Amino acid sequence: MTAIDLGIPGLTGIPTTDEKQTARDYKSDQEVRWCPGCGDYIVLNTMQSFLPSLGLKRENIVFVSGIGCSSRFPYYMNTYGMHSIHGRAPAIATGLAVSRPDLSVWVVTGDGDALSIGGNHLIHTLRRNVNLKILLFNNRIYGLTKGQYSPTSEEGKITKSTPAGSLDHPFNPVSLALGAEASFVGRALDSDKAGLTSVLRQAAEHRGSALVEIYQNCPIFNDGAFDVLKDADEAQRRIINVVDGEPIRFGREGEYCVIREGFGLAVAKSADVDASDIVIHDASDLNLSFALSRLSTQDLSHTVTGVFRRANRPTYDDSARAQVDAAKAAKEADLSKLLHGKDTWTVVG
Amino acid sequence: MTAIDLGIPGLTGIPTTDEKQTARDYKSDQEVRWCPGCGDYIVLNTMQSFLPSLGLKRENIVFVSGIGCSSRFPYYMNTYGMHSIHGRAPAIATGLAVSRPDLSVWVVTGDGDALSIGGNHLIHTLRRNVNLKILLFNNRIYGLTKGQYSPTSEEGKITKSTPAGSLDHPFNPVSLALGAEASFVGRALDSDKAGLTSVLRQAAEHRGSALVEIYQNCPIFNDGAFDVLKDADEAQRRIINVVDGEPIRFGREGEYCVIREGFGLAVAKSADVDASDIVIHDASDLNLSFALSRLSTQDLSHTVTGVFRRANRPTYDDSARAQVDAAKAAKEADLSKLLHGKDTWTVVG
Amino acid sequence: MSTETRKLDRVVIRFAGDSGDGMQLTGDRFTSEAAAFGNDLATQPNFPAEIRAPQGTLPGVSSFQLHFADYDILTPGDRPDVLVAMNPAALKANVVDLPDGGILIVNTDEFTKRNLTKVGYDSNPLEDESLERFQVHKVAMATLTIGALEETGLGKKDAERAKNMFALGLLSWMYHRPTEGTERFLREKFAKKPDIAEANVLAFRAGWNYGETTEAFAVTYEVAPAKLNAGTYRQITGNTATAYGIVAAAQRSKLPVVLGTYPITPASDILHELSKHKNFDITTVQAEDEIAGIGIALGASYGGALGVTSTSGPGIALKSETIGLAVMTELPLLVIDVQRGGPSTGLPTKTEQADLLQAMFGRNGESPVPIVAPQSPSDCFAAVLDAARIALQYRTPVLFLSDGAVANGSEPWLIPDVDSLPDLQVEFATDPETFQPYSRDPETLARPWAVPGTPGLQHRIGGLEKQDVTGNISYDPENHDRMVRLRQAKIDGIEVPDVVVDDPSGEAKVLVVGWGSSYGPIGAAARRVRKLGLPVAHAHLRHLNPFPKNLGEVLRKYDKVIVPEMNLGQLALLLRAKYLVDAVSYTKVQGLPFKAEELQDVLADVIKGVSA
Amino acid sequence: MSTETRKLDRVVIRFAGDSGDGMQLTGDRFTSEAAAFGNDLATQPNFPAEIRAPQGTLPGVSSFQLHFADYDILTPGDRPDVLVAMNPAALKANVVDLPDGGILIVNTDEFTKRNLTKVGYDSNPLEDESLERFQVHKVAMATLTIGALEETGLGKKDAERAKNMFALGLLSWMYHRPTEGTERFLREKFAKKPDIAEANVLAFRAGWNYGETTEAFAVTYEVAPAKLNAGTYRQITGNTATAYGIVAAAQRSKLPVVLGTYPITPASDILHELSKHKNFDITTVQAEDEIAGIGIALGASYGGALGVTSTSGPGIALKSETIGLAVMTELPLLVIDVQRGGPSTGLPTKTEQADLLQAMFGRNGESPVPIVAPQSPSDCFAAVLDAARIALQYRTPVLFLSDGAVANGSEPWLIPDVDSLPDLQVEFATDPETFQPYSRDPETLARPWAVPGTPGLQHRIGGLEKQDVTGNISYDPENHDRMVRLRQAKIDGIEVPDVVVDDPSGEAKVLVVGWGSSYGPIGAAARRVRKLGLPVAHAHLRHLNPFPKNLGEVLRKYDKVIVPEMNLGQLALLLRAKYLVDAVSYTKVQGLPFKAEELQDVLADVIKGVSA
Ligand SMILES: Cc1ncc(C[n+]2csc(CCOP(=O)(O)OP(=O)(O)O)c2C)c(N)n1
Ligand SMILES: Cc1ncc(C[n+]2csc(CCOP(=O)(O)OP(=O)(O)O)c2C)c(N)n1
Ligand code: SF4
Ligand code: SF4
Ligand SMILES: [Mg+2]
Ligand SMILES: [Mg+2]
Repeated sequence: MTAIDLGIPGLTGIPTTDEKQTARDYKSDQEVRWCPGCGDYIVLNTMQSFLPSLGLKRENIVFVSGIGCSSRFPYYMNTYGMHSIHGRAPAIATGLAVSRPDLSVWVVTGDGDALSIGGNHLIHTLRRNVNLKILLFNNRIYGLTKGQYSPTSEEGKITKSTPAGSLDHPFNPVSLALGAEASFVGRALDSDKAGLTSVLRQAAEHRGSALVEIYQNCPIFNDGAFDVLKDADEAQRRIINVVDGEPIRFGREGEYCVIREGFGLAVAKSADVDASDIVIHDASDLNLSFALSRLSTQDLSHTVTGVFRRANRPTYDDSARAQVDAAKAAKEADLSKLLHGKDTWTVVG
Repeated sequence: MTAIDLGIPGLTGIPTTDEKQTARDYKSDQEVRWCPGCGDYIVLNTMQSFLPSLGLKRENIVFVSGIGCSSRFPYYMNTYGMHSIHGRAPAIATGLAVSRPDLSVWVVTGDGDALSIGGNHLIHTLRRNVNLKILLFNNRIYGLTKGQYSPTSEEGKITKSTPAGSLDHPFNPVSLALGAEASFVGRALDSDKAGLTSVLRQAAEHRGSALVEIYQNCPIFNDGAFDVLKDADEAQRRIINVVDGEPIRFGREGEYCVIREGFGLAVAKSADVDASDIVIHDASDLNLSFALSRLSTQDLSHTVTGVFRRANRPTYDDSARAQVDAAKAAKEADLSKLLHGKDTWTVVG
Repeated sequence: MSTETRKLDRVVIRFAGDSGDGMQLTGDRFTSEAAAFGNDLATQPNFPAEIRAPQGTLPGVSSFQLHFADYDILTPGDRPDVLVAMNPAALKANVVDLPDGGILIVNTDEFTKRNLTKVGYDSNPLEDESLERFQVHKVAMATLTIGALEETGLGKKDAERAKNMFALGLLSWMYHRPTEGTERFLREKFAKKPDIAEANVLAFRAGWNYGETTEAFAVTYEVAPAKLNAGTYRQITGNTATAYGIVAAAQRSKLPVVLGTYPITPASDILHELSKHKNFDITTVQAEDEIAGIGIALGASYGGALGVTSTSGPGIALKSETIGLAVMTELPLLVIDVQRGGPSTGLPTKTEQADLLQAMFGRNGESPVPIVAPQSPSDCFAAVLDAARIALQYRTPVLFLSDGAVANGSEPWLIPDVDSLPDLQVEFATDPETFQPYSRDPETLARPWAVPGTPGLQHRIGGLEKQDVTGNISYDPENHDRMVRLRQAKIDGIEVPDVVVDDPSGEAKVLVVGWGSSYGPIGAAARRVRKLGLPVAHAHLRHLNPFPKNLGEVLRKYDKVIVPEMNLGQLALLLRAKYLVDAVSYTKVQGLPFKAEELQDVLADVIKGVSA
Repeated sequence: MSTETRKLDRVVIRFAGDSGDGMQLTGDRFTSEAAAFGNDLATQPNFPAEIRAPQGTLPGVSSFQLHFADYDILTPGDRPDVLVAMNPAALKANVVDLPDGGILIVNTDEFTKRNLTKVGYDSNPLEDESLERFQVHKVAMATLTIGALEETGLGKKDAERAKNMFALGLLSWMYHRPTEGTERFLREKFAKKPDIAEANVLAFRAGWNYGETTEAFAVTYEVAPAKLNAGTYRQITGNTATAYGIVAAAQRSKLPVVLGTYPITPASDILHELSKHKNFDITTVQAEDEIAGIGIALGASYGGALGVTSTSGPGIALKSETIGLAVMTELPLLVIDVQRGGPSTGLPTKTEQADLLQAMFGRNGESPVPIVAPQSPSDCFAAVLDAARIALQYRTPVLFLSDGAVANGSEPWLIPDVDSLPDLQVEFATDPETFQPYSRDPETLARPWAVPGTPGLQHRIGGLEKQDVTGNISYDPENHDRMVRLRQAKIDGIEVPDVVVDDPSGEAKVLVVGWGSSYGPIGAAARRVRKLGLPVAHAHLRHLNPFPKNLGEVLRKYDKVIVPEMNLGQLALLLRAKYLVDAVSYTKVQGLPFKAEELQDVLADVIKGVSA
C-alpha cells in the first residue's frame, strides 16, 4: 500500500504501513545532547509524536541536516539520517529526492546553516520546488559555535563577535522564501505543539518544497528571544495565526484582526472595523503572503504563524523522473548502439 | 572637493574633479571582445557616457566583476577594476567598500554569476546594504560557457544541458532582491540608453546597495530573448516604466495604466478606469514594489522598468567605519598596553 | 592531369581561421573522412577563450589540427605539414608552427589592408618574401565560393560563409579522401535549410574541382589505411568517451546515475552528452554551483544511485569540503576533473596537469581518495569505468583526472563488445541481524551500502568521526586514530593492475614515467629515440592513488627516471616521496600538450648522459 | 598544623567536571595564580563538542590541565599528578590518565546511585578498591560550599554552583598559591551581581580553610618561581596571541586590518578578540560564509588594507578557490587555519596537524603559497607577525597553520617591547610614469601594490593568466610557462631564517624534525632522552614553505631523521620528496597532543637502533 492511495500529494509514492506506530518508535537509541531547556527538545518531541500519524514506513523517512545544534536532529530519529556539512543539506537532500521517489525527505537546518552559509542552496531548492520539507530552527543565534549573531539576529545585537553591536539588517526568512518563489512557507513556535503539528502536517501533505520556520529558544546564548510570544497575555496581542480561507482574527476571542493598509496590512481591533474589512487569508495569493510576512516584524510586535503560502506547481524531482521515464519509453537503453553512434568503420583483421 | 558638497548621498566621500570628462576618458586601451551585436556593448557605451556626468575622479571608481561574458566589463573601463572569480564579486567588493569610503564601487555580474553560484553573496550584500552598485546583466543564459540555461531562463528551455527542456522555475530577480531586504532595486533594457542612464544615475545617487537588473540580449545563445520589448509597438503595450510619485501609466500616450487587483496589481486601459484608481508609484512602499515585481512576468507580457524600490537605511560600510571611528575616539591605540593586558608579572634578571 | 601522386605514411593538417569561419566543423569533417578511409588519426582543436572575439583578430583565431597516418599514431602531431589559413590573423598565429618547406594554403580574399593592420602586419606577407620558405598556395577562396554559388540565388554574405567547405573540398582532393560522407553530412546537418545544404555541397565540390582542374597543385598525396586491430571503430573525443563510460557504468552496475554538476570549460560537454541519455536511467541536474552539484551527487549515492559530478580545477577547489564528507561517509562518488590551465581562472580553454596534488591532498584532515587518469581521448571510456568500479566496490569518492587536451581531442576508438565490459554490480545491505553501518568487508575494507528504504537498517551517518563498526559519533582518541588509518588502508589496498613497462629492446637504462594525456607525446618520443638507437623504457600511470604495487620495483630498476609533466613536477614529487627515487622532472606549463619532438630531444639527452 | 611542606620542581593538575561545573574558569584562575607567583606554566583545556552535553554524562565532561614548574617547561604535561574530579563522569573519563600514587580529589556529593549508573559504574568506585593505587581525598564539596554560604541567603542551587571555587581554594592552599588575585578577579567578574561575587569569594576561602583546618591533607607542596628571562610576562592563549599579532601587524605596517571571517571552532576566538580592538583601525566582518570571508579580506587588501581571514580546516577547503585568485592577483592576504581533527567535520574540538598538505596543494593549478606555523601558544604572536611580513612584502596569500592545541592552550609570554617589533611598512605604487601592474621588485619578485584612488594608475587585475609586466590578459603559451615559474620563484625566494638545531651535546646521530604545536612534547622528549645519556638533535620548522635554506644540509648530517606528526606523515612526505632523505614518520592521530613520555620512548628506541 502506498500513500498515493490516501490521496495526499505530498506523500505520493511513499510506502505506508498498517502497523500502529507511536512516538517511541521514532526515538533512536542515541542520547539526546542538547542543553537543558533547549527548544530543540520540544520540536523533536513534536516531530516524534506527529510522524506516526502519517502512517509511513519508518525506513522510508530520511532526515538530512547541516551543521549546528539543531542539525543533530537526525541522530535522535529512528529513521534514516545524514548529518552532513554546514549549509549543504538542501543540496544533498535534492540529490536524494531526485533519485528516490519513495522517500519522505526532511531537511533540518538552523538560521545560520540555512540562511548564512546555506542561503544559496535554500533559495534554489525553493525555486526548483524540490519535494523536501525544510525545518528551519530559528533561534536567531549561532548556537553550536557558542553565540555569534546570525542573519536573523536583530540589528545592534551584542554578541561575542559583535561587542559593539551587530550592523547587519536581518533577513525576514518568510519574505526571503517568498521572493525566492517558494511554493509553501509556514511558521510555528517551538513551544506550540498543536500549531507546529498543524504546520508540519500541511508541509508533509504539500507536494514540493515546504519551508517551515520554527522559532526556537536557545536558553544558553539567546535566551528569551521569543519570550514575548510565550507570555500568554502578550501572545494574544502578538501572534496572528492564519488559516487558509478564514478571516484573519486573533487574540483571546478574536478581538484583533488584520485589515488592509495601502498595499500592505495592518492590525486593528475587530470591534473598530467592519467585518468585511477583515482580510481573509488566501495562501495562494503571493502578494498577500508577502504582506503577511512584512506584518511579522523582527521585534515580534506581531508574528504571523501558520501557513503563509501554498501554491501548486510541478516539483523538480517529479519532472526530472518524468523526463527519464519518457526517455526510457521512447528509446531503448541499448548501450552497444550508443557506443557505435552513427559513423563507424570496420577494420578486418 | 568631494561629492559630499553636491549633497548626493550615494557619492558622499568620493573625490570629485572639475576637469571635464568625456565618454572617451572612460574607455580603456583594451580591445572589446564580445560577440558582434552583444547587448554588453550598448551597456558599456551607456556607462562610459554616463559616468562623466558624476564628475568623480576616475581613479576613485572601481569595477569588480565575477566570471561570465558580462564580467569582462572592467577591462574596458579606464578605471580600477578586478575581474574576480565566479559569483564572488559582491563579497570582494564588500571588502573594498568597507575599507575605502572614498571609492565608488560597481559590481558587474550576470544572471549566472549573480543568481546561480553567487546567489548567497548577492542576497547578503543586499540585506547588509553595502554601498555597492550592482549591475546584473540578465541575458537569461550562460553566455561564456556557451549556452546552458540560467536561473532566469524560462521553464522548458531547450539548451545544450537541457535537450528535453529545463525544469527549474526561474527566479524573478526583483522579487528575490526585495525578499532579501534590498534598499534599491531598478531595471532597464540594454537598448534603452535614456532609461538605463536614468536608473544608473539613481543607483549612483542612492546610499546603500543598488541592484540594477539589465535585460541584455545575447545574440549567440539566446537571441531575441527581449525582442518583444524592443519592437516599438509591443514595447508600448508591455513596458511599464515607473517613476516615484507618479501615476503608473504607459503606452504611447499613456493609454494603459496599473490599478490594484486584490492584493496585487493589474493592467487596465486608462480610458476604462477612474484616474484616481491608477496606482501612484511609491518606491518606499515595499509591498507595492513587490507587487510590481510580480506584474513583471517571465514571458514579458508586462515588464516594469525604472526604480522599483528605494529606501533609506544605514549602510553596512558606513556603520562599520563609524564603529571603528568611535572606538578610535574612545580609546587610544596603545599596542604596548594591549599586549600587557591586566595580569602581568615581572621577572627580574 | 599532370599532377603527381606521392605516398606518405602520415600527414598533419591544420585548419586555421576566424572563430566564425567554421574551422572546427571543417576539421571534424576531414577527420571523419580520414576515419572512414581507415587511417589512424588524432586531433586537437584549439579555440579562443572568448565566445566570439572580434573578427579578424589574433585572439579570435580558431584552429583544428589533425594527424592521420597509415600506422597507429599517438598524438595529433607536433606541427602541421599543411597549414590552411583563412585570414591574416590565422596566418600570423599559426605560421610559426609550420616547418620549412611546409605547405601553406591561404585564402587571399581576407588579406586586405585593414585586416593586415588589425593584426600588425606592416606589409602583406603574401607579397613580400616572408613566406618564401614554404610552398605557398594563394587561393581566393571567398571569391571562388561566391562564384560557384552564383546560380543558387543565395546572398553574397551567405554564400561566402560556405568558404570553409571550399577549403575542405580542396584538401579532400589533395589527399584523395572519400567525399560521400561529407555530402551526406551536410545534407543532414542543414536538413531544415535545404538551400544552405546545397550551397555547402556546391562549395565543397567547387573546392575539389578547383584542385582537379586548375594546375595550381602539382602534387597530390595518398596516405594508405592503417593496419589497426580488427574491429569496428568510431571517432571519439575524450569528453564523449567519458560520458559513454558513465553510461556504461550505469548499465554494468544496473544502477541509476545522477550527475550533479555546474557548467565549466572544458568539462561542460560531459553534462551536455549525458543529458541526452536519460533513457539509460541517467538524471542530469545542472545545479546552482559546484558545491550543490557534488552535494546532489552525494545525496543520490546515499540513495543508492551512482552519484557523479564533473568540473574543472576551480570547481574541484569548491567541491573539496564535500569530497571530505564523502570520504567520511564512505559512499561511492565519481568526481571528474577536466583539468585546465591554472591557477585561478588561469587559461580556461587550455590544457594542464596541475591538479594532481589538489586531487591528492586538497581537503582538510587525512582524507585519502583514489585517483585515476585517462591517457588519451578514447581511453577515457575504460578509465572512467575503472574509476566507477573503485567507487562502487570500495565505497569511496574517486577523482578522475582528465584534461583539456584529452577532453577535446579525438581519435579512433575500437568499440568494445558490451558484454566484455566489467561487471560492476554491487550488493546493498539488507540484513538487520548483521547490519552495522561501519562494519567492513574484510577484502576491500568497504562498509556496507545501506540505502534508505531498507527495512530495519535505519541508521545515521555524517561528517563527525565515527566509531569503528557501529558508526556512532565517537570522540574517542584511539578510535579516531584507528579510523584515520582504516580509511587510509582502504584506499591503499585498492586493487589496481601492475604498471606495464614498454621497453621493446629490454635494454633501457632510462625510464620515462608519465600519467594522463602525455601518453601520446611521450610514447611517440620514445619511438623516435628508439629509432635513433637509444633504448628507453616508458611506464604510463593510470592509477595515481594508490600506485600500482610493482611501481617501486620498476622505478628502482633504472639508472635514471625522468618524469615529463605539464605542471611543475607533481607526480615526480609523489614518486620521490614514496620511493625515494631521484626522479627528475621535465616540465612545461604552456597550456599545450608536449610535442614529441621536444621530448625526443629531452630523452635523447638523458639517455646519452646516462650511457656517458 | 601538622602538615608537612614538600618542595617540587613541577606539578600537573587536572580539574575535571561537568561542562556546567566551571572547570575552565577554575583552571584559568589557578593558572593566573601560578603565573602571578612566577612559575613557568602551560595549559591545555579540553571540552566537549556539544555546547552542553547532558549533565553528568561522559560526553559532558570538561577538563582543564595545567603544568607549572620552577623551570621553563614545554608542554601542559602528559598526565596529571593531581586529578580533581567533580563527578563520576569526570572521574571515569580522566582516571585512566592518573599515574599510580597520584593524588585524586573527589567531590563525593555527586557520587549518587543515579549518577554512577549514568556513566556505567556498577559499584561506587569511592567505596570499592578500584582507586586503591591513588592517594584519594574524598571531599563533600557541594555540601561544604552550601554550608559555607548559608549566611548569604543565596538559594541552595546558586550556592552549590560555587563549588568550583571551593575546589580552587583547596588546591590553592595545597600549593601555597597567592589568593588576592582570584578574589579581585571574582569581584570584578561578578561586579554586577555582588551577592554572587561574595558567594564565590566565600566558597574560595572555604576551600582554602578546609585544607588549612581539617587534617585531611598531611602534605602541602611548594613549587618555587621559575628562573625565566628577565622581563614582564603575561599568560596568553594561542588564539589571543594570534589576534594580538594581527593588531601588531596593523600597527607596524601602519595599515588598517580587515578581518573577513566566518565562525568555526577552534578559530572563532580570533574573531572575538579582534572585534574588541577596533581602536587599532581593525574592522571585523562576520561574513555569510567562508568564501565571502576571504573575498572580503581580499577586497580589502586590494583597497590597501591588510586583509585577514581566519578559519579551520573545512573552511580552508571552501576558501581554496579564492586563495588561488589571491595567488594570481598577487595581493597580500593572511589566511589563518586553526587546524582541528579531520577529515570532514571530524573532531571539531580536538587538535591535529593534518592540513599541511591541503595548505601546500589544495588549489587548482600551480598555486604556491608560503606556510608559517607557530610552535606554542605565545609563539603565535611572533609567527603571525612574520606571516604578515611575508604577505605584505611579497604580495602573496600566506597560510598560517595554528591548531587546536596551540589555540586554546596557554603559557606565559615575555611581552615584547613594541618598538623592537619588525617594521612592516610597505610602499604603495604611485608613479604613473613607471607603473606596470606586473613589473617586479628584483629582490622579492613582488609586483607593485597599486591601490584604487591613486591617480594615473588605473589598471585591471583578475584571475585569468597575466602577461608578464603589463598584467594584461595573455593566452600566450610561453608567457604562461614563464608566469607559472615566476610565481613559484617568488615563493621559493622568500627569505626565512635558517633552522636552528638544538643538540646540546653536539653528538647526536638522530635528528627529530617537527613543526607547529608538537614543539613542546618533542622538546620535552628530547630533554628526557638526553638525560638518559642519549644525544638527540631537534629541529623545529616554523616555515613549511619555503623551507629554510639550510634544511637539506641539516637533514643530511644525521644518520636518521624522525618526524613525529599528528597526521599520517605530511611533513615527512615533503622532506622526502624535496631532499630524498629517508625521513621516518612517527604518527599519532588521536586529536590530542603527543605526550613527552611516548616520544621519549620512540626517540630512545631510534637512537639505540642507530648506535646498535
Ligand atoms: C564549513 C563550516 N563553517 C563553519 C562551521 C562552524 N559552524 C557550525 S554550526 C555554525 C552555525 C550554527 O548556527 P545555526 O545554523 O543557527 O544552528 P544552531 O546551532 O543555532 O542550531 C557554524 C558557524 C562549520 N561546521 N563548517
Ligand atoms: C567556479 C567556477 N565555476 C564555473 C565556471 C564557469 N562559468 C563561467 S561564467 C559561467 C556562467 C556565465 O553566465 P552569466 O553569469 O549569466 O554570464 P554571461 O556569460 O551570460 O554574461 C560559468 C558557469 C567558472 N568560471 N568558475
Ligand atoms: S546552545 Fe542553544 S541551541 Fe544549542 S543546544 Fe544549547 S540551548 Fe540549544
Ligand atoms: S555569448 Fe552572448 S553574452 Fe557572451 S559575448 Fe557573445 S553575445 Fe554577448
Ligand atoms: Mg541558530
Ligand atoms: Mg547570462
